[in-house]
Amino acid sequence: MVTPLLEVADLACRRGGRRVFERLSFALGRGELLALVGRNGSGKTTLLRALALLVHPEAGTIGWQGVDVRAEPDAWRGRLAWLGHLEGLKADLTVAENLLAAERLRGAPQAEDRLDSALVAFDLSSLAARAVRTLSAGQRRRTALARVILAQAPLWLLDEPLNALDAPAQAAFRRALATHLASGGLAIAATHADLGLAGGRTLELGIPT
Amino acid sequence: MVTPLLEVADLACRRGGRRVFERLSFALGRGELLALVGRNGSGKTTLLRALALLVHPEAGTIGWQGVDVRAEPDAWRGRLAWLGHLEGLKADLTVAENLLAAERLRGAPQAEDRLDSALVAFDLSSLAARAVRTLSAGQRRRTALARVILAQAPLWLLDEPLNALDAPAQAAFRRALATHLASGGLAIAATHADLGLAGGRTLELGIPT
Amino acid sequence: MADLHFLANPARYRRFSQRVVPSLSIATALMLAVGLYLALIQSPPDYQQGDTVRIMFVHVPSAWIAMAGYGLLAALGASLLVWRHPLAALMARAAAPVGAGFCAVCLLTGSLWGRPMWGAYWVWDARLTSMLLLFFLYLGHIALNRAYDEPERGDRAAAILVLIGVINLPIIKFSVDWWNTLHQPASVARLGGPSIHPSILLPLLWMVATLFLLFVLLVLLRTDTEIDRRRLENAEPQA
Amino acid sequence: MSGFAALVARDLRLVWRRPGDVAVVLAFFVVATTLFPLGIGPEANVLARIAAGVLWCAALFAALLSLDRLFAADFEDGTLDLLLLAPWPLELAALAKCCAHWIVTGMPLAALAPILGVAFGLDPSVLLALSVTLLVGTPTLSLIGGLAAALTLGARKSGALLALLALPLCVPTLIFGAGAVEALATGGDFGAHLAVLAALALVALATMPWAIAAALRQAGE
Amino acid sequence: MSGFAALVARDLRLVWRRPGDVAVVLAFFVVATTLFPLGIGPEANVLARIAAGVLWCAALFAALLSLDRLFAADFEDGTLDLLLLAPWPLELAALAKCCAHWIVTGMPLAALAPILGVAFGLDPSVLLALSVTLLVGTPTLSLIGGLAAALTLGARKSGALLALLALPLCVPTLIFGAGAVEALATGGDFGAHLAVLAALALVALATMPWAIAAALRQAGE
Ligand code: HEM
Ligand SMILES: Nc1ncnc2c1ncn2[C@@H]1O[C@H](COP(=O)(O)OP(=O)(O)OP(=O)(O)O)[C@@H](O)[C@H]1O
Ligand SMILES: Nc1ncnc2c1ncn2[C@@H]1O[C@H](COP(=O)(O)OP(=O)(O)OP(=O)(O)O)[C@@H](O)[C@H]1O
Ligand SMILES: [Mg+2]
Ligand SMILES: [Mg+2]
Repeated sequence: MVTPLLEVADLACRRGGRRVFERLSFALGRGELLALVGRNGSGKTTLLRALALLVHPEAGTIGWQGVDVRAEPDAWRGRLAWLGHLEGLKADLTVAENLLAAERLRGAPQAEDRLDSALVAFDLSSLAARAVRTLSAGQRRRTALARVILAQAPLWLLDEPLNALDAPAQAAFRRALATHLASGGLAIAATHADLGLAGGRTLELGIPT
Repeated sequence: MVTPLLEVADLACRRGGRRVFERLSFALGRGELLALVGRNGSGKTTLLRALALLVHPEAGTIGWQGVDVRAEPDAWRGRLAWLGHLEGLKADLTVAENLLAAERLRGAPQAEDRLDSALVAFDLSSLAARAVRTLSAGQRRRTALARVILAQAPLWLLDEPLNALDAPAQAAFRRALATHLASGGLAIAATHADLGLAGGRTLELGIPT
Repeated sequence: MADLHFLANPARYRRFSQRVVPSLSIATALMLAVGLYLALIQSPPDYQQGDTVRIMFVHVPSAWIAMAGYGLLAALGASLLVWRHPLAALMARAAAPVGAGFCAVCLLTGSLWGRPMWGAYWVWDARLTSMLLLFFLYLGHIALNRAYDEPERGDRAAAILVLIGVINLPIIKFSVDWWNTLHQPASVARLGGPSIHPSILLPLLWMVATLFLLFVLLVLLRTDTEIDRRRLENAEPQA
Repeated sequence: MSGFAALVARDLRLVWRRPGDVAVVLAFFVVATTLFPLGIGPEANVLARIAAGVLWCAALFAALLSLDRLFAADFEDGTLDLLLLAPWPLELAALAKCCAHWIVTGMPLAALAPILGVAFGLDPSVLLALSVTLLVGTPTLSLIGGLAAALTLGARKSGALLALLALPLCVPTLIFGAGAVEALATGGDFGAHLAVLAALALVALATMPWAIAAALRQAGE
Repeated sequence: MSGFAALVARDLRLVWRRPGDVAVVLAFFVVATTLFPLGIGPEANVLARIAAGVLWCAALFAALLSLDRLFAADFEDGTLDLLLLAPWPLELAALAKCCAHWIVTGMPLAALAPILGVAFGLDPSVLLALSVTLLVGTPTLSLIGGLAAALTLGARKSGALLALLALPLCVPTLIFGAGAVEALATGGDFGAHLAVLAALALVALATMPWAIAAALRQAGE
């Protein structure tokens, strides 16, 4: 048993006056993957957003190495790589520009040298100079995934990462995720499909619809 | 062998100066389903948009009952039910308002009485009065699918209909599609997942990335 | 538009321009030399305006060419939308900045002339104002043309705009005339003035012809560049 | 035709859900016009002289301010596809959108203008005329602006571009709108100006829906 | 701090994608100011009188036209989440966005205004003053407008209402901006007006980033 890095205790969230979940607790250690499953509207996205401090939880704590993450929110955000339902890409910028701009926004100025390997991982090299506006749905999703790799963050928060990906891209994602976990990273992914990684844990969110 | 209603011959399309596909031909008869598969960027969305006359094809013809559909575009549009990558929902309107507005835009004023069954089909009854802004990703997708049923159109054009759906919703979609086909409807769906319907035909689009 | 039908194919256009451009350049250069001599040296200074009258030899042709240029854009836009002529789009892209340039020259020379004549660089005269609005229409066309990632879209959007613009141009001109006459009786020297003396008229007409040739030459050359550029952009990426 | 009504109704309902968007436009109109009396000082004759022009210019800007989202919102959430796929003429849909825009901007502006006119010391009889000219003239602005909005769909950075395209085309309406009010104040022929204004609106009504539909079709590609 | 620079750079790149895009803002400014003579009439003495008001009004309009999408675009495509997740203060991000906006609108406008002033028959000495007031005053417009843009993101009606309140906040800036130019032309105290303008800018600088950040956080919920 690995010692947990991330510890979530008794988390509760409301959206629009309705309680989405409560008394949610789990812990995650190095190299561990947590798959969030549950019906549409069961609160997977809400949980991810709460972990990223984008949604204010009603109750509960989120601890990293034993310290509440809200004590140092900026340091916490620096440890996250985020992929939401929306890709968060600027349609007018090219793929490469989008990736580099996102990295610089995270405060990491030297991303150029790492860019190539992130592009290669998702077979984006030939699209690097294309404006995102002209990409297909799956090509956009792959760009957003490349951004996640590029961030080199210990904790990945992914909302339906397999959406719109073709089979080779899904395989590429699995490889990237396995590498991340093997190097001691953590990942939490909401999904309706099978992530297809052995050894991952699963958290089923309850209250349906 | 059913006599084909929809006949596509030698279709070719370009996007942004690149040819996406050419010499594409297929025919579809009553009760038939065509699954479009292919890598990201292979032109599935482009083909669907060309069929809906949203993209101007470079060459080729689209015939319905032997007549080129571009001769009477309005009549042709009346035969289509569309689901794109984007849901096409107004965030500030409720689920019911969105569905009714879409139906009225199609020129069908009496949709209220059919609304309930469409909502029930995708388990949306309890969400009918919620603003779409407050829905989860899967709940939005289900609303867009309810719109497709409501349209009562002979030909469904669906772009990745299973995206973001949970297992019960995927089953609901399969039921709705089977009903549509059984009643003599046609459907063309781009997908990376398995549509899970026996007897459907598959068209693989070629040029990758 | 018969010429355009003939030239609708970029390759055929290319052969045509390669034949025409060299002789056209030489002709333009020669005519310009003669024109400058006529305008700057041979024609007499005006008894009222002195040597500043020589501004007219550039000013007036620029005004006419700018107006004709917008008409050309409209014709090109129509043939793009109706017949989908690929060359029309490229030529419109090439012609718009040239036309806008002549329009700017007219405005600049006019206001430089206005300073000595009226004591102000700019007055809100009807003709000045409608020329300024024409310049804005040009700017809108150019900006719209370049606002798209896919050049074909920019071409078609600009074509729709220019067709609406050309319907509006007479309406704008008419309303601006009306606007000025209502508000302001002629308090500054009206443009035009007394009928023009032949010693000025000849060089003026000569310069009109010369600058018109220059306009044509520039448009042809820029169309060539646009064809090259479009070919480069459309080149299928390898791999 | 029922599609037309449905589209107008849908757009009005959307505005109703977010009244702030319209309120901002009206607030801009008020702020822009009140700036002039504050800046110029209280000389009544100057103010009355420029009132019609200032109010018309501010109305023109206010109309444009709200226009850039006219089709952009539909474009971004995918509803434009549904419009393009509706089995009735896209020209009607274009007209319906402009119509809804006019109801939520042109009409309130016309209602608000006389109140602001008072601050400029306009005559009561002139106030009504001001309102009438705005009522007749703003549909043209909505239609021209609608074209500019449709043309800039899918283009980069469209706010200022849209205004650049629309403003020169709006000049005749502006001149005759402000001119009509002037004419009334100075004893000119108000009716003739109003007739031209109405003619301009008819020309716009007859041409713009086609141009807008063409622009929307190519944005959908 | 490097994140701040990166954000400014990204926004500038978005605007400078093609150099023409900034030119469009300027062209728009020119067109907008040109409309006032068309509405008001060509009399030189009246025009010189209202020049400062017209130019300031057009500047406000240019700022507003580009501002309402300042955060909305980031909100809709999901980049706002990335901003909220950046490991440095959101206040700085808000400031960076407003800063980028000012660089592409306020600065060019201030540079261009004197040239337009000539067309309105302004005195050369007044031209420089006009430019200075715009340079000092436009940051306030960018900041206040930024708050309005952030407030309208959320679905809450109170947000739209507050945005409505933000617009009148611009009024003092407009009054003192146009007033300063007036003062110089009529022999009033230009320095005092300018000092007030600068004070307004400082107040906005000290308060707005926090308000904007708060508004963005609640939009992200
Ligand atoms: C920025 C200022 C000016 C602009 C925009 C301008 C514009 C024009 C235009 C558009 C024309 C062609 C009119 C037509 O053929 O219908 C023209 C012609 C002419 N302009 Fe100007 N002008 C300006 C200043 C001046 C000044 C200061 C003078 C001298 C007093 C002048 C003298 C003339 C003359 C003599 C003609 C040709 C005669 C005619 O066609 O009526 N212009 N100008
Ligand atoms: N902004 C909001 N305002 C009010 N309610 C919301 C809001 N966002 C989400 N909800 C509601 O909160 C619940 C949880 O939503 P959430 O997006 O977390 O679900 P999810 O598990 O991610 O679903 P999906 O699988 O469809 O993505 C849903 O019932 C949803 O309707
Ligand atoms: N607006 C556009 N401008 C230029 N190129 C485009 C545009 N839209 C799509 N393309 C290109 O056309 C090709 C086909 O795109 P399309 O969206 O049809 O792919 P797809 O099969 O639907 O892919 P996905 O599975 O990712 O949805 C892609 O290579 C894409 O990059
Ligand atoms: Mg979700
Ligand atoms: Mg696709």
